Amino acid sequence: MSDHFPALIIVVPLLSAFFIAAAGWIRRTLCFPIALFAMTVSLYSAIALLCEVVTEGRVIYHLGGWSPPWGIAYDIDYLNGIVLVVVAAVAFINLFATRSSVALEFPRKLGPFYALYVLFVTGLLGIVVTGDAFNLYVLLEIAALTGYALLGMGEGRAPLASLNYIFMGTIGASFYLLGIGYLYLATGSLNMADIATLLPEIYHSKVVLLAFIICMTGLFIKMALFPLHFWLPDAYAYSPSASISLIAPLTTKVMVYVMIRIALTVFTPRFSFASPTVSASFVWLAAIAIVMASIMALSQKSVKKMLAYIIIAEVGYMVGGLWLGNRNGITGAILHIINDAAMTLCVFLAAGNILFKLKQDSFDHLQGLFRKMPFSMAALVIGALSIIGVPPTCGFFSKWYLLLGGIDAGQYGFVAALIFSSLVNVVLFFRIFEIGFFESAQEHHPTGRAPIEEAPLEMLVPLMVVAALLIVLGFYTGDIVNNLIRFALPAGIA
Amino acid sequence: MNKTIGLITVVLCGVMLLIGTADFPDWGDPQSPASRHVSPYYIEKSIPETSVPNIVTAVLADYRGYDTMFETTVIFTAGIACFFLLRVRRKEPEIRYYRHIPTGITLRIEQGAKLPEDSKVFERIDTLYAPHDLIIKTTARLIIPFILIFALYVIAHGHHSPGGGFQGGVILGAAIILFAISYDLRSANRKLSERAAALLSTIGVFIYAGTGALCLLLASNFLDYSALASILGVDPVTARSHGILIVEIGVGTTVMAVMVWIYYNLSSRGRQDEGL
Amino acid sequence: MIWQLDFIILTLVIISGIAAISIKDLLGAAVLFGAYSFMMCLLWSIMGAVDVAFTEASVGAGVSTVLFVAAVFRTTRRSRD
Amino acid sequence: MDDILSILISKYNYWGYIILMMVGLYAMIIKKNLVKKIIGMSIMQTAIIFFYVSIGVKKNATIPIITHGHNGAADIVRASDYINPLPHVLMLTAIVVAVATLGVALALAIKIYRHYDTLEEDEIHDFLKNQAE
Repeated sequence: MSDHFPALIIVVPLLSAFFIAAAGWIRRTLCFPIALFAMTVSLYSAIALLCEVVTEGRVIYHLGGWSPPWGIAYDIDYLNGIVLVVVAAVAFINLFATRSSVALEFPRKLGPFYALYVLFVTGLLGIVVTGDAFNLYVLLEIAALTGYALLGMGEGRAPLASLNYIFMGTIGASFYLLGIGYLYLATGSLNMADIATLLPEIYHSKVVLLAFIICMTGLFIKMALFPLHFWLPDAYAYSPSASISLIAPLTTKVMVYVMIRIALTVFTPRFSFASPTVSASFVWLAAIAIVMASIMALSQKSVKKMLAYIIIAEVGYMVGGLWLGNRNGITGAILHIINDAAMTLCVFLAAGNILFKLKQDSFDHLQGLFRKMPFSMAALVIGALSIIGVPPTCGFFSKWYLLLGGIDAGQYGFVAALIFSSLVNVVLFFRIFEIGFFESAQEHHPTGRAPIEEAPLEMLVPLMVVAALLIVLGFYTGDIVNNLIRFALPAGIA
Repeated sequence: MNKTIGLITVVLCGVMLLIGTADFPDWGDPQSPASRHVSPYYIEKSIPETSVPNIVTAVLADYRGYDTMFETTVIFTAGIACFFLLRVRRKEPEIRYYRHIPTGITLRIEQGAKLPEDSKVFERIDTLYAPHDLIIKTTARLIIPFILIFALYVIAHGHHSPGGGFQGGVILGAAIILFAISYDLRSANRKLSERAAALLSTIGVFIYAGTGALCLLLASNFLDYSALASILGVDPVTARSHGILIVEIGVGTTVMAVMVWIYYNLSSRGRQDEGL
Repeated sequence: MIWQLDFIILTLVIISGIAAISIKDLLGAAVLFGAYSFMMCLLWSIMGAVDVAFTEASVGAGVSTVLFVAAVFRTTRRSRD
Repeated sequence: MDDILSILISKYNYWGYIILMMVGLYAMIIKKNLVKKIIGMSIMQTAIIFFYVSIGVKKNATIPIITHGHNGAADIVRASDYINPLPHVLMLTAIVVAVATLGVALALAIKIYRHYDTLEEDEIHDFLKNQAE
């Protein structure tokens, strides 16, 4: 069975999603255990797969027994292996952490919720694992559709925000599909590795250049890079907290992975970084994104919306890191995928705990929270320190690599943007801490009901695990970079 | 202001795409890369390898069957998403009225009282009750059986002619939607309840993924239908052909059920009482 | 395949597409969208993509239109642009 | 004159797809009515499908269904006789994705209407502004 880990990682969650959907109509209490089983198996196979990649090198799995380029193949190297483990681990931890809030928010719709949850994770895992450009589009749409539904279930403005997300997401996915169409027109193939071998002969063609531009535009919309970001803050801020802590850490990060994959594997560094002006303009775009998103985060008055703008700034980090085009920059970008997934999960889970007890997250209502919810707030502090980039936490190290990459490439604008955003993050989070720590506490719940207390244990334990993980990841950064990320970089990068 | 920016974006996109067409191969050129590299293999090998004359079906359900599995999953996801977003449950009203059709007597049923059996003798009447039009009702009754047969033909004959699980499933679903439009949502709900539609959509997509998983259990790769040869008792090539038929049936079931399910939810705003 | 015929249908497709987004009545827009899909399906069957044309005829011109009509019926026909 | 005509014949399909794509994008970006935006989204997706189908066209070739069935397996099937089937396969999937997105989008539109009693985006924004005050 060990040969089939690549298939298991997708098939088990997929089949489980069907069982969950059926269980929602028959026996609702079964939904959570089945989802748990699915996430456990995919996490286990993801780790096993990464080990296999480390010991034996690239893993290729032919679906349907057809060899590529005629059939669809999975193609797993270090880069996918790492992202797979990240996705599976976040989904696994989040499943525990959100159990109570799911039961609270969707008591009658547990079946559909968990089915969508598992399908969303399946879609993301599929995006990461596949080696076929068109297959990636189909899975992109699965992840997107489930995302629309999960985000659209919130109160008030959520459906409108989610509909705007549908429009932008569809434009993004359609552009990606169009780009793949241009590549197919030029090469006649859909398999990523095959396209990469066919492309060098026709690098001069306008079709290839256009394919590159269209693909990147589509992915920039999907990952919410600054001028194309406007769907994200509303969609994330009004969503139910049970779904946001799954979607926020994963969606943008997986899209960044797709960008890295398209830029490095399909087009190869020789094409992507051929023109210094193009790379430099992407880096500048990223720098502007970081600065603008940080400034906009300053003007927000609720925790979730502020975090949404921080996510947009973080996307700028990773895009900039990739287009620096040197070893340190790309290492930083890949390391930041791991770290950012972990720290976004941490802060959103903490925000979810606050919302679970407080029912709202505007800054005015956070007074005295450190005394009332010491553990959740402690986790928020660790997450915040990591986002700011304070040393033993992991956020520092990826930022360090990005800074080194920026200096190597001579992109001082990007370096300045990184430092600026760290300073803004300090201001952002210390404002929350100030309100939470120093301002006098209200004795009762704002609406006058039960006094606020710490979130239930089953929400706290996963949060604590994630917070600890932030520090552990920081300590093991050297190992991760030297044993995994070093091999994920393609040859020929300075 | 916004309008100008939007217009400029749109025109820029158009101009960019237009410039790209200069390097396109001529339209319909048999020597273009798209027609030379991968596709000739499908055209030449689909009969010897899968014994399916319709190349599109062969590629769809076998060579790229993994895509199609997720295509079915997309549809399934859409069904669940519509349900998840829209469905609201309302309590049954306190007082309900039923008419006994042969005598025309109206019965008033109060909360907790025993309902008349769900038979043809009684008819529920309430404010949502919509009288059916005789002409439309009769026409629909005449047409629907033919549509259903055609849909089954499309699913079953996908190997040899255009069509297959997806198209057939949509036509099946359209037949039930036609029934729901010409009668009303409640009558359609009696023929295919929401719960049945939901379970059928799950079953269909499970048939597809389960066939793939069965191949996995038979020590082949996922979705490698030739592994089914030992179960079906035929040679591997015919097994592929049969495997395609099995998954097409799965696709058809899911698509039919989901189309009906989405229609139920959209046309009644998720209340499942009053249709179009 | 006859390119003149192809060209005429393509023009019709574009016209019905533009009409669908510019008409003020949403029910009319839904029906015009159905017409657009059907013209598109004709175009594809001329190009030899019979399976795609079949799917578009049943999905685009059939079920999509029904879903649009259902949604418009359950919301409003009014549109200001 | 003949040159222009031949360029026209060899490229007009691609121009057609660009026009449709622009129509769809225009509706999605500029129109305020949500159902109009959804129609624009569908038009844009169809435009891309149209582009893919255009890639698959081959002159002097027939539809991709092999005519001689099982018993004629000995006959040689020449790739140049049949239209490229791969884009068709991809586009079947894309049509399905389009209708799935359409369903979810319409469901959200109905949910919005249930909440705000309008489908015009600017009216919803006015409503929200009034509510905030």
